[in-house]
Amino acid sequence: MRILEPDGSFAPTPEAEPLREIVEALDESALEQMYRDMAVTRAFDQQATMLQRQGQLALWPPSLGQEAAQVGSARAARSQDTIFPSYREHAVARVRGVDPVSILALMRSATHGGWDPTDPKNGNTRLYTLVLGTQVPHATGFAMGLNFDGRTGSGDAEKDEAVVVYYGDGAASEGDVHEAMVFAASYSTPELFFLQNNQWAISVPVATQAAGPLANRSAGYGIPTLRIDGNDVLASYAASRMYLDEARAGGGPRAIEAVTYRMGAHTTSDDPTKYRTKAEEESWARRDPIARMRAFLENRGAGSEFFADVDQEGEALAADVRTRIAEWPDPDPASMFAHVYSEPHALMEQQAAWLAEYEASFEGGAA
Amino acid sequence: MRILEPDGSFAPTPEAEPLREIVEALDESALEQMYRDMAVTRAFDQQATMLQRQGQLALWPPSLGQEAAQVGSARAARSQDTIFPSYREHAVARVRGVDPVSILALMRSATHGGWDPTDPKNGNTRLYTLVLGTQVPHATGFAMGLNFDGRTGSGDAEKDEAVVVYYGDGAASEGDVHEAMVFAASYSTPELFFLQNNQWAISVPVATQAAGPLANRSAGYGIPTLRIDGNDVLASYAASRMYLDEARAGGGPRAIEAVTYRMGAHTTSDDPTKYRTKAEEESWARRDPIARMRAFLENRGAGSEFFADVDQEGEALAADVRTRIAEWPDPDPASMFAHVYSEPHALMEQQAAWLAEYEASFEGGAA
Amino acid sequence: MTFETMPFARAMNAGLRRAMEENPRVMLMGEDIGKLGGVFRVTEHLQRDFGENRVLDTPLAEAGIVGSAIGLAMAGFRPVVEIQFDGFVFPAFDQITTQLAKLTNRHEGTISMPVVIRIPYGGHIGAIEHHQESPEAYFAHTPGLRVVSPSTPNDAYWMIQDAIASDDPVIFMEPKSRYWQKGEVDTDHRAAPLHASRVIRGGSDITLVGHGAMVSVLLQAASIAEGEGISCEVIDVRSLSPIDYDPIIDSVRSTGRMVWAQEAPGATSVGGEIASTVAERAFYSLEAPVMRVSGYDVPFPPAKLESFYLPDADRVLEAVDRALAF
Amino acid sequence: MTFETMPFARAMNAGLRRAMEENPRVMLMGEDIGKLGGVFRVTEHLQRDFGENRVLDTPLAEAGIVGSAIGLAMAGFRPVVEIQFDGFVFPAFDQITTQLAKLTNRHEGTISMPVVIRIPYGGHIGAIEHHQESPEAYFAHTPGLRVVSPSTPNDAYWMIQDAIASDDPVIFMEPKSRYWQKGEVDTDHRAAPLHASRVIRGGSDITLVGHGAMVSVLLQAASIAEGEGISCEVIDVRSLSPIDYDPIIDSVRSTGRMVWAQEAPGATSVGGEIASTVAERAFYSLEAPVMRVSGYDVPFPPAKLESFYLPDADRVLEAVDRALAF
Ligand SMILES: Cc1ncc(C[n+]2csc(CCOP(=O)(O)OP(=O)(O)O)c2C)c(N)n1
Ligand SMILES: Cc1ncc(C[n+]2csc(CCOP(=O)(O)OP(=O)(O)O)c2C)c(N)n1
Ligand SMILES: [Mg+2]
Ligand SMILES: [Mg+2]
Repeated sequence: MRILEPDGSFAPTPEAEPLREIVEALDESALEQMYRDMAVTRAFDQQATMLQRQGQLALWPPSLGQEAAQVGSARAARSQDTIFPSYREHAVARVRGVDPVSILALMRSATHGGWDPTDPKNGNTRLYTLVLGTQVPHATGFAMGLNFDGRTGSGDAEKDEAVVVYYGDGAASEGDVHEAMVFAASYSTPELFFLQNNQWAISVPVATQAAGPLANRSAGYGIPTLRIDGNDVLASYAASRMYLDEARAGGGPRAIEAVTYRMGAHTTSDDPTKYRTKAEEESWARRDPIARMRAFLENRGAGSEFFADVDQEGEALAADVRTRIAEWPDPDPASMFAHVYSEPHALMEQQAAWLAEYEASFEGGAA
Repeated sequence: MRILEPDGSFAPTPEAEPLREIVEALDESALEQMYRDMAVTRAFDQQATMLQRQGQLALWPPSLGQEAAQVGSARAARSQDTIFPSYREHAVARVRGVDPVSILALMRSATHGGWDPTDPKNGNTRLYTLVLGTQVPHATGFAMGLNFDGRTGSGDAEKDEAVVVYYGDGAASEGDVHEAMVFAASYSTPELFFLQNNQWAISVPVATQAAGPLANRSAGYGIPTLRIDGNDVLASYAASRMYLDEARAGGGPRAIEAVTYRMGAHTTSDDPTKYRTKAEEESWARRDPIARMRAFLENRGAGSEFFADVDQEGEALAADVRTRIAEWPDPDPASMFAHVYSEPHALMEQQAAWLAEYEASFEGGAA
Repeated sequence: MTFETMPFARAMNAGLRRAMEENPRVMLMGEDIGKLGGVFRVTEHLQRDFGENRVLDTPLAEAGIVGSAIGLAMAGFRPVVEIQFDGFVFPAFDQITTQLAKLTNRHEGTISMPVVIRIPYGGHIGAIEHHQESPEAYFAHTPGLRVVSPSTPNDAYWMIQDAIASDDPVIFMEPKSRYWQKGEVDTDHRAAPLHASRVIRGGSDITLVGHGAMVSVLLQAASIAEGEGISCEVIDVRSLSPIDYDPIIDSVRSTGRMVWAQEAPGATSVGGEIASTVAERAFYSLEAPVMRVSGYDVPFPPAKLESFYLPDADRVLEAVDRALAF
Repeated sequence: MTFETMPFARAMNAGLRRAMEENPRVMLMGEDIGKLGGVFRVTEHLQRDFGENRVLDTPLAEAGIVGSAIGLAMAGFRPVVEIQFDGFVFPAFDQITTQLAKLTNRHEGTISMPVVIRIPYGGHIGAIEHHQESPEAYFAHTPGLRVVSPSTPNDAYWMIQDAIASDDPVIFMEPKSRYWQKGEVDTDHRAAPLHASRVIRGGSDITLVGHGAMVSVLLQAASIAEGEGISCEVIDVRSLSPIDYDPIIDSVRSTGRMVWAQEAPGATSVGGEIASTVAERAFYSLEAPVMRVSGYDVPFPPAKLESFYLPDADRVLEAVDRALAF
């Protein structure tokens, strides 16, 4: 399913026809916002890669190339929706309100979290999850809770809540994803399974994970599934919007396979030349999601001031996070013990006290 | 897909047409053998339930009602094939050559195994597995090994090996089953996934495990799947035969969902009146797989001597296992330590020696 | 005061019922816990009385159960999960160790994880493989979890309520062989705190410590020993993470000797933790090493051998003799 | 004699290569171990040289990897599985504990389970969550598994070959922070047996014991202590299941004091097992309790705090001081 051709021309494929209305309801500023989201996130992402090279981060997993899949789905989610990301959804997090520097702090390994998902300013964005697939049953359980609490399914799209969960083509092989789909189908959850098939799980091609389209798998559970051009932000938006609204209306879970490409390395520790060809990378470079949306907007008459403004926002964000992450304080050693439990715990108190005393013994030169 | 109507009349459904040839190749003695397998297993099974009531067994999971699914698939497997059962495949085990008393020994908890799957007399039947779904990736790995060793895919059906793995509608929800299918599709294994959907996982109906037919799930991995009447031994035989031969010829994995019914309790510890209706049980009693095959054979002219002979074989087997299990020796305490490792292990030697000495200290009254 | 005599499983059921009555966010999840009331009938009638949204017969997938319980906790529920038997908790192990145990920490305290995982555990019921194990060590080693085990109906009744009231994940180990054992339940007065260990029999020569089904074995050993003129103090440790050491150390300081008993295999287990900590904290009081009695380092054997595998009063007394002879 | 100096990871690679050359049934499985050669390059070039049927880039599913490795072992192969990082072994935990560890026993010895599970483990590499853990206690508690950890390139080279040659499942813990550390490998003479602990530095005042990355920390502590006139004996325990106690007990009998160090959290861990067993077997020789130094009982912290979490020479020396002052 595609709405924009790689060259930016508006040419919905036949399967996209039912979604035309959703796309046509987008006004110029909404369309421009999606471009802005993608381009600014890319500037941030490239800055982050540089920061890792400079030793500011332990590691960086770029979102490069996946901006359309992410921004479309994130803009499709309504403010009351809850997002369960994996670890590469930088565009999603930013769109939902998470301060991007928090993601840097996480990848600096200055924190295991980064933001407070219960603080409304973070747009109900749950934390990144590093153990592949584990967030998927969490999303399903959360969505079950929406059902039990009657926070969904009333028919009022402005209020009914739904859940979006992100995972990758590699993670799709994990048993947790399967069990989450079993539960979702069984409890008819208001939930969108959003799979970014970026062709690679580190060095392993998607062909190793699946003989046919991954979309067939979710369909096998009775979960209606669309396979979309994941580099088309409008396709991602429209499909996500439709499915999320169906799910929130009580229709049960939905799934999207967004076919996209990890244009960069898996992370800054990775060297893709070991396992994939330049030709493949170049062929996908021609399908760059940002160039596509830019061409579309240009065709519609967006001017160079707009693009210059976006570039400037990107640079400003990059500069801002660069400064802030360089000043990022190391956590207090005592924080190791602070939140292991919510309630008092004898060992935590003992060990925190021991460490404090031990550290103090070095001050003033005594060992 | 069905070949025999519940009343025993031969009436292949349209999907069964391609399998007609396989069925028609069966001569009278092969058909009678299938009936015999089912009926004798049922006699054994009912004896086992009684033995449990008499305190001879810790527990008994009856195969009652599932004989057609089991016998058809077991007879379809060729002698060189390897079988990975779950824990209710008594008919399969018997057909493959496992001495039924071994199953009783397992359910007596006198052993965790019961037979030696590497002894040819057991027809390559692997041990029962109690942790649901865990045997499924074992089967896939074994089948991968057949590929690597060139023991399959040559085109010679008499020699090429394949694998059958059994699991239930409840177990199908476990992540292991999903991961096994991912691997099977990826490595194109010569493997038949044989799902007995007996409608219940203890007290939980299959509707809780799946919104639609379970057959759709395996299909979602690109694994060709048939949904068959599991109470029709000819359907089970023909579908399994075709799929196994396709798999052994290099066609990759295949799956069958055999729709059947657990006519009895989950195990002798269970009380189905708590969760299902008499009406449901009665409706399935009318689809009893053994009655169906009996009617079919009677229509073809099988005489009462044949059925009497089968009944007698059943009674003889029941009497035989009753005697042998009552005399079953308790295992030697030292056996606890004997096979934890294949190679010498310091703790095993120490602890076995300690126990022997400790036990000896009670002999002669000294404590 | 309201005393009622009831079996352990009924006390569990009453405790669950009371927790559900007092807090509408409490919900139960598991395999066969609804219509059937659980294979041990611990949740009997709770689905009938609280409905299908509060007592869930889930699909058969333990990682899915614990994973969705985590999501439900994020949505403000207090899920109580039943694992059908000890040997079937392992498919959920990843969700328990990498998620449930760590989520509060990962969130830097902005959320809590009030999930209880009930595990019927241990031997003595003559069952087949995977149905008689004692996996507590895996959880006691995992930071972020709390691990407790009641040994009496009264503790069962109160500890399950305290576990549900805790904002932290609690692994709740139920000694399944005691489900049918009757005892008095005082429904008016809370039992000792969830993580308190308790001296349940006074004595002066040696301290016997254990949890769950071992507690009655220790009491039995103590009364046999009494006949031989040996006075045993018995402690029910009740909580395996954290462990309340003070009553144990106090006791050992006075008796100078200790025996620990558990059903689980000995290697790298709770026994080693307790023995080494007691050795550290009561070094000068110990007149003999802490003796550990445990299952052997083998898979739980076929039930026909369980009487050889499981520590009984004789095995405990053998260790008592060794400690006294030291 | 052929001595070659190489980093630990290269020694692993050479050991794997030799095992594959010597036995055509040896095969490798894991995520990214083929074309990429593993995220730590331990399997570099092995797929190129042995082909895709002997070095498998598997789908991303740890239970599937271990589960299919079990099936391959049943088909006569000797699979060596790589788990990409310590924190990602838990999805395979059920297959490891309920299947791999028990299958030989369940089969009453009619089959063996020659599967090696390689786990790069431990901290010191400044990585993000789940990438720096030390999960050895879970495996050391599980009957049916063997658990070993080399600390030098020479041990890495030989122990991996011995693990592969073993007919039992071996959990092979690789201290990932040492992958780049160079050392001499003697490719002609086998190292000490797979399960032998080894005195690697003689001393008379106190015994320091540990494994993996801790070994060089202990050596560093020993040499600092020497400057202060304290003579430390250092033992690399090498195997955590079974544990070769004799050299440790011998040493403690002569020094009277012992410090154990590990990166894993302390509660219910290998440290407790070793400390309590040493206390039992060397009761009269111990002049102080066995001191245990470990990670705290918290999830492995953000890397910016790992220097506070991980035992270093100072923490070991603090424990030495406490032991000597006792
Ligand atoms: C359970 C688990 N196993 C292994 C890893 C190591 N790992 C991190 S990312 C990755 C590849 C993930 O691929 P995919 O799901 O396609 O997501 P992508 O990185 O392409 O966004 C692997 C193997 C992990 N994080 N968790
Ligand atoms: C991992 C695991 N969880 C739970 C159980 C307990 N249990 C044994 S059989 C069973 C139901 C299985 O249903 P199904 O797979 O449909 O097989 P059936 O009994 O119907 O043949 C359950 C829950 C188990 N054996 N293993
Ligand atoms: Mg990917
Ligand atoms: Mg079933």
